[in-house]
Amino acid sequence: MMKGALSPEAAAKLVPDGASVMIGGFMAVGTPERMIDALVAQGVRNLTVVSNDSAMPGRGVGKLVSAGAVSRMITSHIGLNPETQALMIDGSISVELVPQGTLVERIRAGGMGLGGVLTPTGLGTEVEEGKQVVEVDGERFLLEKPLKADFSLIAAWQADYVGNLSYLLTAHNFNPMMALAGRTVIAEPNAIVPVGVIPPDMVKTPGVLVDHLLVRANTGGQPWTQKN
Amino acid sequence: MMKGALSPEAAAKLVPDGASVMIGGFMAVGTPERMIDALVAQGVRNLTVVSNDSAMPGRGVGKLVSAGAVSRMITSHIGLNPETQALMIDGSISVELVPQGTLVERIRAGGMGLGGVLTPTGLGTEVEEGKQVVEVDGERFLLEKPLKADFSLIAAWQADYVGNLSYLLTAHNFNPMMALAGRTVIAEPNAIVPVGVIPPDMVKTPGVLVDHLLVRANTGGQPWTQKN
Amino acid sequence: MDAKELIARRVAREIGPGMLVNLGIGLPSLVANYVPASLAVFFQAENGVIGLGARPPEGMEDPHLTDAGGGFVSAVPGAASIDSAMSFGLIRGGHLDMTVLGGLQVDEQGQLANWKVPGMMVPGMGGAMDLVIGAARVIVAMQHSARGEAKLVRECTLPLTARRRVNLVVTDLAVIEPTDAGLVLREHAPGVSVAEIVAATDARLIIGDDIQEMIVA
Amino acid sequence: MDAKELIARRVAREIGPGMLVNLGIGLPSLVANYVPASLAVFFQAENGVIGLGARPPEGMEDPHLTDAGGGFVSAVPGAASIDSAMSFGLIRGGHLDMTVLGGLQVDEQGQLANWKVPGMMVPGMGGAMDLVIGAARVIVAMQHSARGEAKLVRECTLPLTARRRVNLVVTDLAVIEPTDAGLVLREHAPGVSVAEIVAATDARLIIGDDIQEMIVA
Repeated sequence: MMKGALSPEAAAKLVPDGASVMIGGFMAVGTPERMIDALVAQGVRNLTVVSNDSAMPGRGVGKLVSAGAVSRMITSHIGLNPETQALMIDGSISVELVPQGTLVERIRAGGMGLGGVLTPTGLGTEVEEGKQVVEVDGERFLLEKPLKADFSLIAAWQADYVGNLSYLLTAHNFNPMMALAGRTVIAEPNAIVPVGVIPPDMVKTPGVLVDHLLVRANTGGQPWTQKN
Repeated sequence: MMKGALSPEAAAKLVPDGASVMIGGFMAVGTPERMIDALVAQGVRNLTVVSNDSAMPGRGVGKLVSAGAVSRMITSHIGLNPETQALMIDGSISVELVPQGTLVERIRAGGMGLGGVLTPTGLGTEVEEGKQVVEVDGERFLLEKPLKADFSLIAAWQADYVGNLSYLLTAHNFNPMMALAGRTVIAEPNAIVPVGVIPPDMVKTPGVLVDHLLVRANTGGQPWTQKN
Repeated sequence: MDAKELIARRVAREIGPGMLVNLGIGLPSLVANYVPASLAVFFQAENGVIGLGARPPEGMEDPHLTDAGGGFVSAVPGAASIDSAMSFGLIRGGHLDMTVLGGLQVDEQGQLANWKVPGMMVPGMGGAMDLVIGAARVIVAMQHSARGEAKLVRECTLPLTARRRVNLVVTDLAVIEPTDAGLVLREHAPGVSVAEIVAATDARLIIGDDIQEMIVA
Repeated sequence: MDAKELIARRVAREIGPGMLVNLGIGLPSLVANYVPASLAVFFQAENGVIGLGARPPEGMEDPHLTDAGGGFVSAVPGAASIDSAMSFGLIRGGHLDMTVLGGLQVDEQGQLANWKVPGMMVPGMGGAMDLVIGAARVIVAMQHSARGEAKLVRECTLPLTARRRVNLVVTDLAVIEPTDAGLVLREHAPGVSVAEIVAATDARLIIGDDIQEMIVA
């Protein structure tokens, strides 16, 4: 199904206060920055953010934190954002810390219809607290629950209007898994190319998973006008 | 680490009678046929084969079945191979039938260090028999155990001498997951290209997972001789 | 029009614009022939492609691009290659809009049996159990009877494919919708009477007032 | 040579040919500087690349190719991009030959604490818990003491990263190997006496007869 591209402002309007949003990126590499800017401009509030980390002030998820848009985070690392740490300590943001490999598997499980993740990671640590332990052939594993969200906001390298996405180098990170686990998936590609241009073997997120694309950055959403 | 390429005969010699082997492919598409021919020629016996299906007589896994090399199969489908069906019914091959989506996740879990798979697939059917059911937030899931094997024999499109692999179209199927779950992984690529030629974003199996490559088919393993 | 074509043409009408659809091998695969290109439907083959197209001209087939039955296919513009983990992740995760599967039996609870006849035929479930669990809509496309035996039964005597109630059953005689109340007869095939359908059915059918004649694509 | 360089150079000697190695951010990342190219080691950054290379020349950095600390890197020939699920699948599944991590405390059981100082510093565990669980060999690279406090302790007072016993601890004073019997002192830094090491260590050390001077790469 062909998908028209939205302006960041129009896409941000889809996201109401109080929504849960998965946001791709690793230290803001592979994060949909224009989408985040539009959410900040809109003044969205009370988001639950699922993301690998809270980046740093002024970049990626850090901009949402600074804007006071986030009330809860499910994340593996906030160490490079002193604002998140301060807001967590004063109680303005509640933070659930999850081991990185567990976090990405929980997202995958949510997106792929699995009941949870059985992992040895976190056994015998604070991460185990309150969780079910499942024994398989005498070995113990933590049962970590699947994660889904109202929205997944992801960054990609190329998109076509079917919604197919490719990713570049370390900008993959959480994006392909989050594309599976958001009820509405909004992708901010670096470029949009005609359908048929991305080779099938380069597509890492099939278009059926993507609901909306953000327009190209460099044309402000205006297609080139044919003059001749 | 650079990997030299083995002849099919040398690679087959690594696989002893009684070994467990995962074999990539779906109805013999994406199956390492030269590797299988060498195993048949070697007269290997008593293999446990993990594969999506048993293909058809004369192709892929079907050649091993016809040769009497297989004593046990873990697979999702044997419907297009009457020989496998006959051997199962007369008791020569024991067959564990596994839903396809469960089979590939069990292999992934084995390769990725997870304790098992929690899936709704098979609940309330024969597949549930003898298995643990785990409840997560009031929903029931079957606990399916991880799978590993002594060898994974996989087919790929391009390889480099680091062992990086790319795949073509529907010849991906089980190969990328099996590359994670074999203690020794032998890949039969369609072509071997110099290191650095496969773009990092096209690599779907990183070379660290691959132990051995099969030589190119068309040179019989002899490198071109430089004459001038 | 023969029975299989009738069934395939009727099922095709269930498919809406832009859907992601998986067609089982055999009869269900015929459905693709009757879905207009204008609907921009994407067909998934669970062996690893989204955007399955028609068989290529002779000599242009490629052994790396087949459907789940091993038949040669093409890839439409916008197609994507996927491995089996992604393929079944899409299926199990609820991203597949519809699957069309063959059936051996469907019972009054709308449960499907289609993978095993104990002692006779044990092909294995392949992807069927995942498809029935995961697809948003499950349509069973089958002959109404086989070798004189009704396939719509009170309770499946063959091993179930899943506990889930399927959404619609399309046969060469009728269209039947499993509901909380039971199997509701919705449509009859051209020239087939309600009495003939009831006679060919072991399961109890709920017969509404507004039974239509099947309209086919 | 300063303390960090000493530690990094000593850790580098643990790395064998063709290994897949993950270096934590901070001190551990320095190790890469002392591993000879002839070893053909592949460095993994858990954010998504196998085959991490040096920082590119100024102006040639690319924002889509960074290490786990966000620093610009390059890709060596034969590099592979991986998403986070594959990255941690490799780690958890036992495909990573070695990880080098910083530490806050290591105790007599060889257990590591490195992700949280309750009430003071809560950066989060990031990938550390998976790395300690999954890597074939875990090496802790840390200063022997911090602000006058010993980091090798009888029992960790800080939250553990994992129950698993790490394989080796390399500090600016010593190389220590956790074993069934306890922490065994294997090497002393140049110019550092065993008595000085013992004095700077809270944990009990098993002192062998054959303690060597650290040899660094």
